[in-house]
Amino acid sequence: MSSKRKVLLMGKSGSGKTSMRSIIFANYIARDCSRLGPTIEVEHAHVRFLGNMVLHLWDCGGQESFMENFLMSQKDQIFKNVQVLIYVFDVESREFEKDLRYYQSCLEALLQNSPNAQVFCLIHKMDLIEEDKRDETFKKREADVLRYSELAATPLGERSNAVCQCFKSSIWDETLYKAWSAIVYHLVPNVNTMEDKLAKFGNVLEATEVILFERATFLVIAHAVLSPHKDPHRFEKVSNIIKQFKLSCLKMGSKLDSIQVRNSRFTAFIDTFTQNTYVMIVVPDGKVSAPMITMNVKNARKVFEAIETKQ
Amino acid sequence: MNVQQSLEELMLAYEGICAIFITDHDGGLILNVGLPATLDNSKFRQQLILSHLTTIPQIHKLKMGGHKTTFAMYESQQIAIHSLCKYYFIVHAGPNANAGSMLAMREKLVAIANQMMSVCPPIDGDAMMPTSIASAAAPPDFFD
Amino acid sequence: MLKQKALIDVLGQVNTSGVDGSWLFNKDGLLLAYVGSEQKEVASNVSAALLASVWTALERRACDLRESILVLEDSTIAFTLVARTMLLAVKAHKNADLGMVRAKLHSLSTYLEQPILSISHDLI
Amino acid sequence: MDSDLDDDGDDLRYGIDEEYDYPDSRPTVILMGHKRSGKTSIRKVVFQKMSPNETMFVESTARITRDTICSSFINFETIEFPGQMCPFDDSLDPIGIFQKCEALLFIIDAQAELQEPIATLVEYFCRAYKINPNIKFEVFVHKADGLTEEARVETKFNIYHQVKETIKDQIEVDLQVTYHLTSIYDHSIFEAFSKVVQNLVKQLPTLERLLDVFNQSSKVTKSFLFDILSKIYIATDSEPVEMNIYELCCDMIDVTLDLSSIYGVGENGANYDENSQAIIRLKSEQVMYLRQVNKHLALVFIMKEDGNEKVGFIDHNFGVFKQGIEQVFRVKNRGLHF
Repeated sequence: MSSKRKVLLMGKSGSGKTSMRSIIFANYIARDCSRLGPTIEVEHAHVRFLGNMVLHLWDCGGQESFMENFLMSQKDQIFKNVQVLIYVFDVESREFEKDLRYYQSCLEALLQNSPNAQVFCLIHKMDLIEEDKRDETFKKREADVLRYSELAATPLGERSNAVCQCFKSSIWDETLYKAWSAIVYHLVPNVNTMEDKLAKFGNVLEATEVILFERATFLVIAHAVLSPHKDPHRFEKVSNIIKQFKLSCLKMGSKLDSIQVRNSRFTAFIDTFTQNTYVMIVVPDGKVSAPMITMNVKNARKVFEAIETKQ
Repeated sequence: MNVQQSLEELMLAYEGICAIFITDHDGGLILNVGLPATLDNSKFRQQLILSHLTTIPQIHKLKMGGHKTTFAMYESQQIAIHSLCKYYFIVHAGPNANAGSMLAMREKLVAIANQMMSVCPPIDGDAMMPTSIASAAAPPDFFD
Repeated sequence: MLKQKALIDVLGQVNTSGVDGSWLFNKDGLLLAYVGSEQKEVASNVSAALLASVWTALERRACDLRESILVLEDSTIAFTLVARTMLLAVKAHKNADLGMVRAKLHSLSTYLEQPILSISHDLI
Repeated sequence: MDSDLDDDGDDLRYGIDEEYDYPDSRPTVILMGHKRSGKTSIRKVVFQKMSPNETMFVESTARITRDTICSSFINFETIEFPGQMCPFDDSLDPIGIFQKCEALLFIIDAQAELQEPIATLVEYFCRAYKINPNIKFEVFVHKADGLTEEARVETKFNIYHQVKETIKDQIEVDLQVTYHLTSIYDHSIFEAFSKVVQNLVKQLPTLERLLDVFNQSSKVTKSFLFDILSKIYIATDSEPVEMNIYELCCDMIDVTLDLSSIYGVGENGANYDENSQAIIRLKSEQVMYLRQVNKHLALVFIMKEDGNEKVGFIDHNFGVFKQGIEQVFRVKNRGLHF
């Protein structure tokens, strides 16, 4: 039985909802997104994720006319039994105030109809901001969003602030993967069992970290860190690196099977793992034997196939 | 010293040895003694020599010195191939023969090999297999 | 699962009195582990591939090859099958006592038989 | 191959000589073109690893910019003239510059008006030819990504035709000019620069021969000798270059270097060292290998995977290839002038 997760993707028209969805789920590359027209009404996309989970993506058109009737006539149809709301803000939008008000009404509608839905806000198109001003701008926007979501949530009393997390994102770098990985992380069933199994597996291999990626999107769904690493953004960077390479393989008419990169200080193995995942193993030794690692990966595959199917 | 005869004496001196044959470095048979249970057909012998010849270049690439002896123990028989001067002495024995003595036999074969060198040196040029097949992508020779 | 460090410790134990290197590799020459003196000219994964091709050449004659010994000018190599699919080889000085070298080879291969067998269906 | 030379340890001088050795003999590639034709963006994308969409923020060049590229195998100097400045006026010592010039690149914005740039191009090529006839003349028909397929070919042909005629009228010489359709949004700019640089590498025939010998020894279908910084290939085997294979090899370098800079950075901040290597298996029975050749170069090659190819033998054959490369450049460095 495949479990269905309803995911609402909302935000002002032109804020980049459809582009990001196409990149994450439909193997688009950033450059092709300029050709995507505005979304009419609601575009539904059923995305198979982790094999038997289906994300039912509601990409809601952002033009005012559509927003109006989402909040009026189609209110319960849109906001009923929603698991996740992803609200996208265009950082460069001229009428940020208005966007926030729309966001507030959507949030109110959501909390009435799906009280325990999880809410993520993306401050998108950050690449249009000068590098050195990006953090400052993001902090300012994030504060506004949190303020408005409090306005929406407090009257209903249960959740002082509905927003789980705010992210800055751009389709031109790895921040998109960070945002979507965090979103998806909440949807993955039994992720904790997976993570401590990964830790045990990492121990046998004497690895510094073991990361599990969803096969199609290459979003990080579970990871075990056995020794600290200074770059907190490395997971989404790896997602972005491998996803780009996967796409160039597709362009070449072939599919990626495994990658092995090493120098004197480390060896990284990226291998197809279970039916729906890739695994990455990082060992802090440039001379580690590849056949040994591949053999242990094959051995572990059975264990993780079992976890994945046990819904 | 009659080579044929001393080979036979040597063969009988060790338990389990059923045949010894001598070839040049290209596998051409020079002489053999004993009634090999399985060696009567030349196909087996040819295959054995061929396999051995293919191992020589690989062995030289190991860079652990020239080939002296290859010993192979199968379920039903044992083979020792000694390189001496320009010859390969192939000792074929049953499973009951003592591996150690088959290897130690090399010292005893030296005299025979020297005798043969004086009597009928092999005609296949210097008969030395190229130490190793020009290893792939060796820098083209016009480098100093 | 086979822990690389555990395998390396085990292989390392034979490297005493005359024996100075041991490999574990499959018949295609894919090296699982090498412990011993670093050969300057020929890397251990290259020597593993060479030894594998010598074994497969000798095996072609009759595939019930059990063990083989290469006596070379500078050193001697003894190698044998482990769990039908892997090859174990040990290298010794040219004047090391051959009986002792073979004894070490046999004890190491019997020791490794079980662990390798248990994961052999995953072997590459 | 005993090195009787007094090598200075690991810092073997590879490629064309370092600055301090032959200060003035550094080969020069000159970039020219009208304002906003994309000269600076090209230089930054190819040599400074800038990603194409960041070039939006690149301001136009105000004054002559000399850029010494020495961190990559291609130790050469690019001189970029701002669009509106004439490189031949005497204050700029044109004789000195063009005497040393190996390759002259004229960048034309394929999407903009063509007549004026073509006129400038012809004038500059003729004057440069008079100063130094063995300059290699290259034209980049740039920003080609904005045009449709036929528009690209048509533009290139028009430019080719007009330039050929007008040069012939001016200096009665049938000047040899090579044309490239380029864009910084795909690999065409790297491919074009590779061709330009290959003309600068005098040891090209030897390198090609080494690559062919290596390919045969290990059943390799295609191999490139890459400068890893710029992803320009300084040599390839004698098989024709398929663009998608070349692109995949460039992407492989990116993956290798990006992962290495996350997990394998040494104290000196280097992510590429003598043990750098990568193996990528594709489901279509193909295996890609990347192996370090020296601190600037990497060999990237593709082979068909027939069962478990002998990794050991590939290592062995690669070791022999690497010695061959060191000899090629050592012979070069021993005082032979570039």
